Amino acid sequence: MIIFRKRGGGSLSAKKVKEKKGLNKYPRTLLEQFYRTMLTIRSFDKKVEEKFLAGEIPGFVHLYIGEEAIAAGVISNLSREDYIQSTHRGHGHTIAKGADLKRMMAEIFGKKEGYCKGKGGSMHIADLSIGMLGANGVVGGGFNIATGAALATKMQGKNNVSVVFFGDGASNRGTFHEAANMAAVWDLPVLFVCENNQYASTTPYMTTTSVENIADRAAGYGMPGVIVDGNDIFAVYEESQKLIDRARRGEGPSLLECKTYRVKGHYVGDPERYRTKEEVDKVCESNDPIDRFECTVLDGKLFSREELDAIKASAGKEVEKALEFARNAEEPEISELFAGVYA
Amino acid sequence: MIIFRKRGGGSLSAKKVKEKKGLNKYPRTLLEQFYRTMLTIRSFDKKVEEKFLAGEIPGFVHLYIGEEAIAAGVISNLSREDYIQSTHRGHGHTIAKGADLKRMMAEIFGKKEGYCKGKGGSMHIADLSIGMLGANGVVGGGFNIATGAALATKMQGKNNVSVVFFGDGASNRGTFHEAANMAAVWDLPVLFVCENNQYASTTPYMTTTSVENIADRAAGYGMPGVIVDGNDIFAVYEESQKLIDRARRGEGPSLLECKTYRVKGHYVGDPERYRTKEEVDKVCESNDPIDRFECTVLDGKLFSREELDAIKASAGKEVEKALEFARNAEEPEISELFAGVYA
Amino acid sequence: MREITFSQATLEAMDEEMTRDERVFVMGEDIARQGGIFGQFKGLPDKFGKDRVKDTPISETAIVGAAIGAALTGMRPVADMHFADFMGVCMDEIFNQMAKIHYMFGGQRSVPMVLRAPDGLINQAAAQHSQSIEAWFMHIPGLKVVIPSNPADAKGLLKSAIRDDSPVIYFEHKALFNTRGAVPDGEVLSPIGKAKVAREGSDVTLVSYSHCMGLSLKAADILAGEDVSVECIDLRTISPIDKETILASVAKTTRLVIAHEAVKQGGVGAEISAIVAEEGIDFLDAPIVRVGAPFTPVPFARPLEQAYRVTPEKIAEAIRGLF
Amino acid sequence: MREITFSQATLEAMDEEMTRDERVFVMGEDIARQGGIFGQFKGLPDKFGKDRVKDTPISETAIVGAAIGAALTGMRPVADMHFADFMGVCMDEIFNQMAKIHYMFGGQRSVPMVLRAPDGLINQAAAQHSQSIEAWFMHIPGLKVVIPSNPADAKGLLKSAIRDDSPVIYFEHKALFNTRGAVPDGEVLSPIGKAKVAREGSDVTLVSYSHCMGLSLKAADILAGEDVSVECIDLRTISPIDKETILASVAKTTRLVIAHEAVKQGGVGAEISAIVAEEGIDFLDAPIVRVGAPFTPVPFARPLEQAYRVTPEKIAEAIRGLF
Ligand SMILES: Cc1ncc(C[n+]2csc(CCOP(=O)(O)OP(=O)(O)O)c2C)c(N)n1
Ligand SMILES: Cc1ncc(C[n+]2csc(CCOP(=O)(O)OP(=O)(O)O)c2C)c(N)n1
Ligand SMILES: [Mg+2]
Ligand SMILES: [Mg+2]
Repeated sequence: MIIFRKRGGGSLSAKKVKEKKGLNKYPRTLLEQFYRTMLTIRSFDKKVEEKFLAGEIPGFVHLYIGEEAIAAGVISNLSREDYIQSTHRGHGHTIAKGADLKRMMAEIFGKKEGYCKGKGGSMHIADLSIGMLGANGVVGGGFNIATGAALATKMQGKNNVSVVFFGDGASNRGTFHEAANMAAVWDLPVLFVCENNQYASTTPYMTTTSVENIADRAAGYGMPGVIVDGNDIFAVYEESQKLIDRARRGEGPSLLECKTYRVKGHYVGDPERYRTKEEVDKVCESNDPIDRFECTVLDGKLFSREELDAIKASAGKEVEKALEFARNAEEPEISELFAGVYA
Repeated sequence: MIIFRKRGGGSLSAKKVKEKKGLNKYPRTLLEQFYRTMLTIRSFDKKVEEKFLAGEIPGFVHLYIGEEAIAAGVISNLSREDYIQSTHRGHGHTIAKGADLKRMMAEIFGKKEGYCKGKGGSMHIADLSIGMLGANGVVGGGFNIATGAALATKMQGKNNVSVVFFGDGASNRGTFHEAANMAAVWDLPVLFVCENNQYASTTPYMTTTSVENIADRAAGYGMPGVIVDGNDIFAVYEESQKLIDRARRGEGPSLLECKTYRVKGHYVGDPERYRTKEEVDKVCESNDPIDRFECTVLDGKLFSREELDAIKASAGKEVEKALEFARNAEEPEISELFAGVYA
Repeated sequence: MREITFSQATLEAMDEEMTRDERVFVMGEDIARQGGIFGQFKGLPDKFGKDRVKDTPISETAIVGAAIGAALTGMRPVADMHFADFMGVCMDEIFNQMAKIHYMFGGQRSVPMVLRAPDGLINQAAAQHSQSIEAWFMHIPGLKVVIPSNPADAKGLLKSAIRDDSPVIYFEHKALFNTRGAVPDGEVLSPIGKAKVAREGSDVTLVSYSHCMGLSLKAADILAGEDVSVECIDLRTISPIDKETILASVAKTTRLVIAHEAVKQGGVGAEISAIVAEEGIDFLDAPIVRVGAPFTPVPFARPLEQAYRVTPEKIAEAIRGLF
Repeated sequence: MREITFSQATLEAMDEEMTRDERVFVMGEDIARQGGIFGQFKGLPDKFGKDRVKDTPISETAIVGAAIGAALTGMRPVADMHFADFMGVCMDEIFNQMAKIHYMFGGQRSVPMVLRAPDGLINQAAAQHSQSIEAWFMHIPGLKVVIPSNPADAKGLLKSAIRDDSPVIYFEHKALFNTRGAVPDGEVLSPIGKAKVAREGSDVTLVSYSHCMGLSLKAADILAGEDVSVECIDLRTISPIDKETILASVAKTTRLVIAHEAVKQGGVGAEISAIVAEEGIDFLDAPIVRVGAPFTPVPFARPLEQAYRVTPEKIAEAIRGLF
């Protein structure tokens, strides 16, 4: 088990808290964005879980709950023209990139108004119009796609970046190696973001991975490898910002390893026989990224409880609306089955 | 271009030379083996080149000329029960492991008496009876096979090792990553030997590879990575011995990068438009592994010129015999085409 | 006879073969700690130890490559592919190494290993988790490819595959794992390379395999009510193919339909059809009809997936068209 | 008309398309410094710069994956596979990503890219460097698969492939690169999805493609001397298949033979045969015969490779058997 940084205690003065965390440099709108994004992801995935368990959602669904600080922190550094490449656990990245919750939920429900007209489902949501290159049902299937987007960016003379999210498990795929080497040797603007949530499905990270930190692998490609507390959105934001800026300056790719923990089962419905409830509970209680954010901004007196609650309520409402939309949306017509095999 | 170690000059006394190179610890039989193996490889591949150019040998042929110290040095540490996994450039490894020159040459000629009954050719020679698991036409195709042999060894309670040779180019295949991680996480007795001959076919190493040294990648798997002058058989022998012994003790895999240079074209017939003749000549003149061995043992007065010449002559004679055998051998019958699809 | 699930049948096969031969071991992703996605490895780690039931990294080239290396050096590995959809990751290992080593090295050493590949449609799993790609492997010399449709053959073919000295790919349909069927007590060995007449009939031959076999039997039931007597053949092995059984049946019935879940174009059905068009065309009183999926990736939404699927009704309809 | 080699024809296609559209670029192993193994990229780096003609690491998943990513974001990549034999390495990228993205994402974005794959027998290159694996790709919805037999179509199909918005696999037979043929000056665009009647005849339809097409034409010559009139169809595209041209020809000739270099079992020939057995069986006066390689890996030794090969004589012999 990794040791997470302790969250700032309530004993410091608000001024001290702000200084310690360097909060002064954060515009209020950005802090609000952090919070709103994390909460939207959280309530979206809670709703998805609920509706999956109620039998309304089919297929395979993987929740991002507990890892919100990573997507929200990293993607806050990106513009619409930057690219992200996601995974099977993709709702969080997609929401953070600014996707429409209604079309996401409709897709998860398999409806015609969904992002993929109901043909993709949870594991295949994409929104090319906002640079979201797609979730991916193949673990490690996205590394090289991200590299290619960065290559295009470079050839087109733009200064956008391409961020690829991947799990600890995915780091053992050969595609990681090939993409990292190519990105490095061609100095491509790629940020490899490892969400090390300690598990690949049933398998604890250290039983399948030959290094302590995935970030230690970066040196083998001549790129920087940075480790960050993935449940501290401030740390994630700041470290990823440095690496993204570096990429934009044409200095090539880098790897950011975010240490986190998968508090939910691998997929909704996972019997989780491979770990104890105590192990999970400990993290939930002490290290929730949203709790930690709340403590920090409350301690720093940047937001009041009421203000936070209002944001929370509004995020929840958006998710409710998305759910309503998805439920009421129509199923695709059968003719859609045959459409779109070729462009 | 890498800088090779200079060879010992003739100005030192024989005693000094022996001390400096640590030659005292080498039994004469081992030195003779070094020399004989390197020479056999050299004259075998020269003969193959000659006969290929004369139109007697078909297919694709890749020569090991100039890299003999690696196969000879590493494999001198192995027993018949240890495994090696080779590449498309496999004659050197195969000879060093003790294969029958006649059956090798016959295979290269496509004859019935060849190792593979003429069905494999140069790129597919194997001798399972001596632990030679096969050349491989797929670059990077052998990493995982070697890992599997090491796994078997471990499960069978033996203390054998599995050595996989691979090129600088092959180091960028995803299979390297997957094999290295698996070998390391399971502590398998594998030695990864990179023959960094500066080129992958037409492509200079540094234009496709994101690190200075392949050995730098070892740390990403938590394994030792050692660099050695691949044209110095003493250095190769000693460094590989340490890593092989380590593997035998159950301490897991490691990576040895041997810096060398491909003095011949990628394959026989390569027009070599991607480099200058001067570049090649410089290495041939100053850094030939056989020349360097000769200088050292002559300087150290361990062998006389006449003794060396006698060994050379006898190696040459073996190759001549192999050639005669191959030429006179029969072609396979057509029925052989259909045999052996299933075991 | 006792009835057990398909999943239990495979588990018994593993258990018996691992007990019989200590060179047999199994590796794959997520098989040891939770017993496999379909419970198909449950209890094996406790009985045989984590050394013989190995959880691997997510490294399909390493799983298959290492199995090849171990098979070459005295072991008899079973490698689990998690989902058949991921076989593309290790396709080079499968077709350039595993399939060819025995032949290419002149028969020096065999590669006795089994690749287990759960395939097919289940649960709206969508484009990357629902595929049936068995046809690729029938086009690769050196591989044997088996594909059981029921618990008895699931057990019998897995046991035979483990004992075979050639590499065998064992497709097991995800939707079959929970189905039940009669399995004899004791040693069950189904022959590799032999199809089975699953139901005798006289008017038309219906060739199928895997999950689609059950649908074919249902189609035969439907048609029995319409006075069409369908002879159902369960291929069981798709490479090498058992031509004799198929040709003998068509000689009797004079009509042939082939049904499988995979997309029709370039599927196993094409080969069966071509064999009969080449060696038994004179038996035929009707066109040879194939029923398979349309030429699209597998869609997610329920109505689309439903429309994509082969059903007993679609098979029955194809057969009706022959009369 | 001027005659150029197949290799030059592909070079002209690249040159013209790269000139026409600056989004087109090409990457692969060993293509820039020496112009490709078959000279098929010679001069392009000088004309278009190393940025648009990129030498890559030996990383097939990166080559294809990066091409997909670039295609999704506004480029039109051509990726070179060196030898088709290495497509197993990036099979996952090909079938799970490249082929499916357009459909699976609901048509949001296309993946306009071309995979160039030199395939087939040449020079006793043995089991891992001689393969014809096109049949796998006709079983993958979402891909177009073209496979020219002569310089004119080599140019025309490559240009059409580069302009197509769907991913296209372009198989180019290694033994064809040095062959010469007439190629019109100026713009040459061969339609994807259209077969061509390469020689008219009345007694039997002979369907082929790629290198085997030339052998088929030779077989037709041989048979012309025996008063058998062979209609030769060059498929050119194997997915989507041009059924109409084949069925129309069989309707006229009443006999069908299919010849390809790939192993017969599970090959493209099976699909062609099955289409006709399904939709045109009444046209037939004889069995449908397929000529292909035996079910073995490609052997190295000359006499074995020779025996393995499809030849004009073998094709002619198969046709004689129909009368
Ligand atoms: C190539 C491939 N192999 C196996 C799987 C099955 N699978 C899906 S998710 C998963 C675990 C992924 O773990 P990790 O990369 O750590 O991501 P996490 O689920 O923890 O976010 C596995 C093995 C797959 N989808 N693709
Ligand atoms: C997977 C794969 N990709 C490409 C090739 C073509 N190829 C054969 S040898 C070679 C270069 C290999 O370079 P390296 O690994 O450095 O070995 P060297 O030839 O220098 O010994 C290439 C690209 C291949 N055989 N296999
Ligand atoms: Mg994980
Ligand atoms: Mg090299």
